[in-house]
Amino acid sequence: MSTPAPRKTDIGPPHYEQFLPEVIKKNYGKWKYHERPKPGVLLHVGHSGDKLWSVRAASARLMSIETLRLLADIADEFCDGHLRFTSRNNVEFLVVDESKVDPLIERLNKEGYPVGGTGPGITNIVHTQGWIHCHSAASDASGVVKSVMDELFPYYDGSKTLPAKLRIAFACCLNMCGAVHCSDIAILGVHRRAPVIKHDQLRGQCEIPSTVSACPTGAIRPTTVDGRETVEVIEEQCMFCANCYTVCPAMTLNDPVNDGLSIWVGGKVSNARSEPMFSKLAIPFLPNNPPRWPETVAAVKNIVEVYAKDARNYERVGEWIERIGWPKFFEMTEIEFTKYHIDDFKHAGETYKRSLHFRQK
Amino acid sequence: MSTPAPRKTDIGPPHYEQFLPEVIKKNYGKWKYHERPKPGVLLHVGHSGDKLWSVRAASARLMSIETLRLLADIADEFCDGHLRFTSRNNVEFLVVDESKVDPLIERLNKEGYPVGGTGPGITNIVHTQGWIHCHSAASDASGVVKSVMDELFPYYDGSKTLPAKLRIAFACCLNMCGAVHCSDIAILGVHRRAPVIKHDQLRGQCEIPSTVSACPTGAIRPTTVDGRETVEVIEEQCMFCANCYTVCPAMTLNDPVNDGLSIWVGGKVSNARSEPMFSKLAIPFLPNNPPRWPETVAAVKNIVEVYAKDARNYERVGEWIERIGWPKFFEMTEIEFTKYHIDDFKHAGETYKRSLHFRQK
Amino acid sequence: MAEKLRATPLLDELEKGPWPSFVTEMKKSAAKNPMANDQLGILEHSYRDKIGHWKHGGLVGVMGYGGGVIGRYSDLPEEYPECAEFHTIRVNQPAGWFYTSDVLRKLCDVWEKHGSGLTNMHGSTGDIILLGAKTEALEPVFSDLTEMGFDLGGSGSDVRTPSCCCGESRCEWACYDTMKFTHELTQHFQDELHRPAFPYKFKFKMAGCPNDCVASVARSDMSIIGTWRDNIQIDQKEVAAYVKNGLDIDADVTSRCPTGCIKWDGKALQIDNTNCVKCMHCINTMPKGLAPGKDRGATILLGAKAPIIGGALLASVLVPFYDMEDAEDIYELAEEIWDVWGEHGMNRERVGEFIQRIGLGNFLEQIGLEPEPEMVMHPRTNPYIFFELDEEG
Amino acid sequence: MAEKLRATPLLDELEKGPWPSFVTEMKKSAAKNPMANDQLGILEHSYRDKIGHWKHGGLVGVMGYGGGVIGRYSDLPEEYPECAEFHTIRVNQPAGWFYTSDVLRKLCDVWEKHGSGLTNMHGSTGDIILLGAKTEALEPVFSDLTEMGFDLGGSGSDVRTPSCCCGESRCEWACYDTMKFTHELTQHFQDELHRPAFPYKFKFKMAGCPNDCVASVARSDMSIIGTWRDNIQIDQKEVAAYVKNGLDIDADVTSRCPTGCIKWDGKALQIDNTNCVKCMHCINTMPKGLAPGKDRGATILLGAKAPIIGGALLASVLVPFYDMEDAEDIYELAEEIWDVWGEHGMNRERVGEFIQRIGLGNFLEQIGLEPEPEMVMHPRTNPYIFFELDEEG
Ligand code: SRM
Ligand code: SRM
Ligand code: SRM
Ligand code: SRM
Ligand code: SF4
Ligand code: SF4
Ligand code: SF4
Ligand code: SF4
Ligand code: SF4
Ligand code: SF4
Ligand code: SF4
Ligand code: SF4
Repeated sequence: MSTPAPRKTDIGPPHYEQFLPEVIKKNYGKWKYHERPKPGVLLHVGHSGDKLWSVRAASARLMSIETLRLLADIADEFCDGHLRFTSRNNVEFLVVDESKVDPLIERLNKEGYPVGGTGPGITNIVHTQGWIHCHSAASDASGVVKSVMDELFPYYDGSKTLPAKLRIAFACCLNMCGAVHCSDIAILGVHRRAPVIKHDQLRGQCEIPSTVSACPTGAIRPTTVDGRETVEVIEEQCMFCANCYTVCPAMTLNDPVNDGLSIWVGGKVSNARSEPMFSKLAIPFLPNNPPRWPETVAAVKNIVEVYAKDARNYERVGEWIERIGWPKFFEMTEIEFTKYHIDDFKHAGETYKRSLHFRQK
Repeated sequence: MSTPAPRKTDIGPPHYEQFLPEVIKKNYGKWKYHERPKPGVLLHVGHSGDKLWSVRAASARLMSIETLRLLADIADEFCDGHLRFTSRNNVEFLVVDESKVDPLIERLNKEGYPVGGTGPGITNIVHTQGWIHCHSAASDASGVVKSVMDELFPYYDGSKTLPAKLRIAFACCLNMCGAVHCSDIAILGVHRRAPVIKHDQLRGQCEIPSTVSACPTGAIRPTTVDGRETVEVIEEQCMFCANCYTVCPAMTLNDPVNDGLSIWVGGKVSNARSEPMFSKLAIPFLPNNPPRWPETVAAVKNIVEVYAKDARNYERVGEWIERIGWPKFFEMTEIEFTKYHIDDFKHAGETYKRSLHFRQK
Repeated sequence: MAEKLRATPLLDELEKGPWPSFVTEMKKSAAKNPMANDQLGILEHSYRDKIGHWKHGGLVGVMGYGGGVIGRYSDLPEEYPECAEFHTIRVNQPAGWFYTSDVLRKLCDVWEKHGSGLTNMHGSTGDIILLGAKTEALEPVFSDLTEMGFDLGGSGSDVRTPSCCCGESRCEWACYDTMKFTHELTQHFQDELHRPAFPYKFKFKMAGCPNDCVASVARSDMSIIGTWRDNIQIDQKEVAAYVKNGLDIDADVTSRCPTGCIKWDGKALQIDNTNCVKCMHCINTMPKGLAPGKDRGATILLGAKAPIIGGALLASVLVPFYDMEDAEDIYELAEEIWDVWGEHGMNRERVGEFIQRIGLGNFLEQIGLEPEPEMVMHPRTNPYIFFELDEEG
Repeated sequence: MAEKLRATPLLDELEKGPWPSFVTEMKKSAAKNPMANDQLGILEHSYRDKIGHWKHGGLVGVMGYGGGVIGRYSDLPEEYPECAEFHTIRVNQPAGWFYTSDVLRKLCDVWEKHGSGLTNMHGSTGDIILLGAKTEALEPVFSDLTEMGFDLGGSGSDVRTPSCCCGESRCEWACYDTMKFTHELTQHFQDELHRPAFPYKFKFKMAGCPNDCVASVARSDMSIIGTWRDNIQIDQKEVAAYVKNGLDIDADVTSRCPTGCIKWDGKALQIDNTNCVKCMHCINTMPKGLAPGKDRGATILLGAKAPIIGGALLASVLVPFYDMEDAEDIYELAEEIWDVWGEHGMNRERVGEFIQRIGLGNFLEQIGLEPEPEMVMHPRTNPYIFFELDEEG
């Protein structure tokens, strides 16, 4: 019986340096410029003259270790085992030998991890857990993302381009782990039914005062059911935020009929040209229709295509809409404008139009 | 003894038509264009070819009937008795005979009602009652306005011009009857001391619940003094809005030492080029210094002069500042930026800078 | 009767300088009128001790009216007995503030007879302000005024005196007849103007075009601003003449168009009218060359106000385009709004604050208008949608 | 051991199409791993009845750590017993997400041994996500991970795993060394990362330039974005080459500059750098011709977050320019902020909401920074100033 090794804690992540290829160590902080020689490939050139080709491949983000091992093997074959992941969950192979670029691309395409996602077009969708792992999800994440990316694939692999980068994000509930609040196009899972209260569970797992105070609209109040203390929800005051559910698992919002997806447009985070902007509501509700969510896919595609046709070079979706005006956006996309589009939350008044600066019809 | 005439009510204002000169009746709705032949004079030309010269003269707004009679006489002499007042309290004489324009101007100047206020420059200041008539006033209105206009007079009579119209407004308390919230430059009376409560008066004149609920910050609460019910103010929570005073006269805010003026800039109401904008805080406090408020006059003049030097043609103060950026405005005017400039009211967060779009120093 | 003027060493300073002096005005009245003379004294007193000397007004007014008079009492009645009562009378101005010398003189006569002789031409809302009357003078003033065809304006929680820019009477850009509309509206709502019955005040202001010379977008609960739907009228010859005469058309006009929809190619001006947002700038710079289109009407906006107590508001779009030929329908729209606001509005809650509180979407539903994207700067950014319960998916 | 795959007629549809299929990934694992196979089954179940089958997690984790594991239990434990417990382990990624094939394989080995074989590369915050472990496996995974040099990331009310763009390692625009800073920061705050002691979560994200490729301005409580103070570096020859090669420099570059401070006269590019707001656009369009200046540092912004519960926030400027040579001072700044927020923040109140509640001015005072106009879009528009009482005029 061997004695156990002393328990290591708080060691933090491994130092990145050990994973960097030589060319990066040498040119670290001394890159001069980059080019995009072909879709999915970035060429970075150092002041030293050194060159690095980054070949970007698609990923489902949800990956089996089988796949990770495959990627490791490919990296060994083409680039000394050096690869990285991007902030949008693509895989980048870091190649120093130009002659390996095309064979690498071919191999990746063959294995089903197609190359693309650079330049003005659509890259991987930032997304969340959905029915794979989260208790809060109003929809699945991976399935919607896969369905949308299949349809928009030509904008990923470079066979079609767009006026500018178009960033899509997905979040399966209002917590917005996919940070959809600042995306060119965002898909967001929404509940539309007030919490159904599991009174038995509530008694065991929740504090009544903290459940009551979790509700931002004051829709929850203490009550007694069958002579025992619990809470009730005034349905008209519920805006389906699920904050009560986060605090108390007995306040369940999931609902097979009323859950679904909403579509948001015009957000961005870069400072390029315009300041960062929030996404704004385009479509309040589309049904959950697994396995391929055709309504959602069609809605996103429609917006992409209208944008592709009408926007100028380097004009992100939000910049394009600001130029043409929201009325025109709704007209061109044939999306209905409803009372749900009009903000009625805390700073709602700040979104009302307070001038005559609009196009007359 | 004559029988009294039956009491007339709800007759409304007299019909304007009876006061219009012939040339207006004839060209009503059929004006073609206008010119500004000289400072203070507008020439309107009808499709008919008819011409109307409007000669605009200054007024203190506060006018004695002696002066009104004088103006009536002048109108009789030069334009068949036809005159009007403008939305900024200037007087306009409506002249059809071109040869009378110059003599009229001469006469008005002589009588002390100088001609000007048209085109890109400064016109009359919209203002309020101040110590002349209002119980709420944190400063006098007429005295400040007179002092400022004396100093800025060259921008009124056309001896100096500005890049664009510059509209000044004055209000003697936060009620803002002078609608200073959307002016190029605004002067606003402010209190800075929490209400002093006259407990005896309160008992007679005010309801305690409505006094308590008048306070937007919840600074007022019921209490007892000398065994009788009254209210108290938690001073740290008071933002000196005087809403309690409007509701209850015993909550007095007027204070000889702490009342004074604040300066606001960059508002506008026209839709020309940019949308209407609110005025923003430039200087939180300047002392009440009657009879000529030199600090306030100097502060306004400084802003006007910096603007005059730096702005482009047709650029209103707010448009100019938006172009150069607020940091530059504070730098150029040498006004100190303090924590008071940072909004902390309801929508404060909406005014924080949420991007890197600013000039680095 | 000649008065011995109160000594005013501080105020005397304000008789200097080129701008007309209100002190001179006060002295003109004070020379003949004891009330004005005491008012001069009390103002000097304020200048000395840096504080106002007026108290909250009581409930004063004329019989059968709930508004139109602002009561005012001084806190130094012993020292300045003649202005111990110093009420203001708000007199509804004629639309557009046009007068003849005759009618002005008649007004002066009434005011000489009953009051201080001091006026404001005009108050911020638009009224003729007769400044300083004793309580006992109110009925006589009223009776003399109505006799000569004038009536009181608003005060308190009523319709306030509507006002407007001169519009078609003297301006080539007016897109509807502001003065006619204002006069008729005022006549139509006499009862609402004189008898406060709302949660708070309600102001109408009418501007003939987007220049908004009456500041309606900032200062009225209902703001009606003229605009057009079709193409800006261009007289290319006149445009060319402006350029020839030195207008830097690129710097001063085309590059300042908020949507960049106007271009000058050296010879002719081209406007992409579908992208024009009716800002007026190009028209303002070349009044001979350009004019608003011919298909004219107005945008109706709602809810402007000063900051008390939730912060100031600009008005927001309620009806993007309204054909002012059917101007009468606006009465009904206003009444619809008053019904909803009257029923659900809180005391001292302006209509703009009310709309923010209940939400513009709900408000539209209650007054029976369809939501339109022109009403918002942009759709909501937060996901907190009150989906309706009967909408099962 | 080979598994008989759960039948997944609905999910099978998602193996079609060009985009990599997560279903294929799940089947790869499921073929070998019973836990992954049941997970496949439960997901098909969700696809059938359109509802998730996970319950709130309990308090699971590794000894001495308060975060890093998300507990998860299914509500169908009988039908899918192998994934009845299905916890997630958040593993702190190396800065910049760089790996070698070696280290990747080692990670796979650990996960093969103890878990479902499913991962997310990476989670939205930046962690390596190991998806699906039983409670009993947590300690062993942790011990194997630390053995190979990895540690857990954050969860709960702690510092969350910091992340950054690749910065100087692979980008010519990085204005500071994001990866070095991120690594050192992460090491420095190990205790804060592993032992939740804040009112709520606190995220750091580091971007090398205003393009913000890690979305820090939208997704981190403290966002540190590289920028510069001096002139943009211009290589006129390369600029001219872009134009020659077809770049429409007026339409695509100069007319898109937000302040219009860049001009092309047909031969040379002129930039009025005093008016450049560091937006990156011109540099982005001509990477060979332009580069950020040499006097580099970062802007520190505070307070971004998702909408729960007061609405989403973008971060706002806290330090307009910070010289990243003294990067260590940022630790102190962060600690100052945590002290104030820790003492006065409410439970589940992010720092951005906290600042809004107490006011940015007060917050600055408390952490000892001077107010600067760069921190606001514009000064206040409302007159409700809390003048301080000791400031007698
Ligand atoms: C690899 C990556 C950083 C990383 O450390 O992982 C990266 C890398 C580069 N970004 Fe980025 N960006 C990356 C995520 C982002 C994000 C974050 C996001 O999308 O969530 C943004 C902000 C997006 C937004 O505004 O919503 C982002 C906004 C930009 C921009 C600004 C684009 C714009 O016009 O708004 C540029 C400049 C450009 O494209 O010309 C840029 C430019 C670049 C350059 C050209 C920088 C360089 O010189 O190397 C790199 C290649 C861009 C390309 O793909 O065409 N990168 N870039 C990320 C790749 C994600 C992916 O797999 O597709
Ligand atoms: C007489 C008056 C209307 C009335 O019925 O009383 C009036 C009359 C004219 N205005 Fe005005 N405006 C009048 C108050 C206003 C106001 C209201 C205010 O200041 O409170 C505004 C909005 C100001 C703001 O945005 O804050 C106003 C914004 C304009 C504009 C837009 C200017 C801009 O660039 O923003 C124009 C167009 C122009 O000047 O080219 C304009 C243009 C005009 C024209 C040229 C219209 C015309 O064709 O007759 C008139 C002469 C202007 C001049 O004085 O140079 N008028 N004008 C008002 C005169 C006030 C005075 O005594 O000085
Ligand atoms: C006389 C006048 C100022 C002037 O010298 O011109 C005036 C004077 C008073 N206003 Fe005003 N307001 C006057 C136009 C305005 C305007 C401008 C306008 O109408 O275009 C505003 C801003 C626009 C608006 O309506 O919001 C205005 C916003 C206020 C407010 C704040 C209302 C709000 O919702 O924020 C109050 C406070 C209140 O209602 O309790 C107020 C209250 C008052 C009171 C009645 C004081 C009070 O607390 O009860 C003042 C009486 C002074 C006196 O002794 O005569 N006054 N008041 C204006 C009316 C003259 C007229 O009828 O023509
Ligand atoms: C795993 C992950 C999503 C993913 O698939 O990538 C995730 C998953 C969860 N997030 Fe998140 N968040 C994740 C990144 C984010 C992000 C994005 C980011 O960090 O850049 C955000 C938006 C940015 C922000 O922090 O505001 C985010 C905003 C939230 C919120 C809303 C917080 C707010 O203040 O508005 C919650 C709700 C909460 O905290 O109670 C939340 C709560 C949750 C919980 C713990 C569910 C809950 O109610 O307790 C989810 C657990 C899911 C599960 O079963 O694994 N998650 N969450 C991400 C973390 C992976 C990682 O460590 O790398
Ligand atoms: S967005 Fe909501 S449902 Fe999706 S992973 Fe985050 S907390 Fe869970
Ligand atoms: S979902 Fe949100 S609004 Fe509805 S009851 Fe729960 S906490 Fe309240
Ligand atoms: S602004 Fe204030 S002090 Fe001045 S008149 Fe109006 S209510 Fe009175
Ligand atoms: S002045 Fe305003 S904040 Fe102060 S006690 Fe009165 S109502 Fe409250
Ligand atoms: S608002 Fe328009 S129509 Fe009315 S006076 Fe001003 S410019 Fe003329
Ligand atoms: S009115 Fe304004 S928006 Fe329309 S073309 Fe002229 S400048 Fe442009
Ligand atoms: S944020 Fe800037 S420095 Fe970092 S990768 Fe993106 S472009 Fe390069
Ligand atoms: S970085 Fe942006 S702001 Fe600066 S010159 Fe280039 S385009 Fe203009």
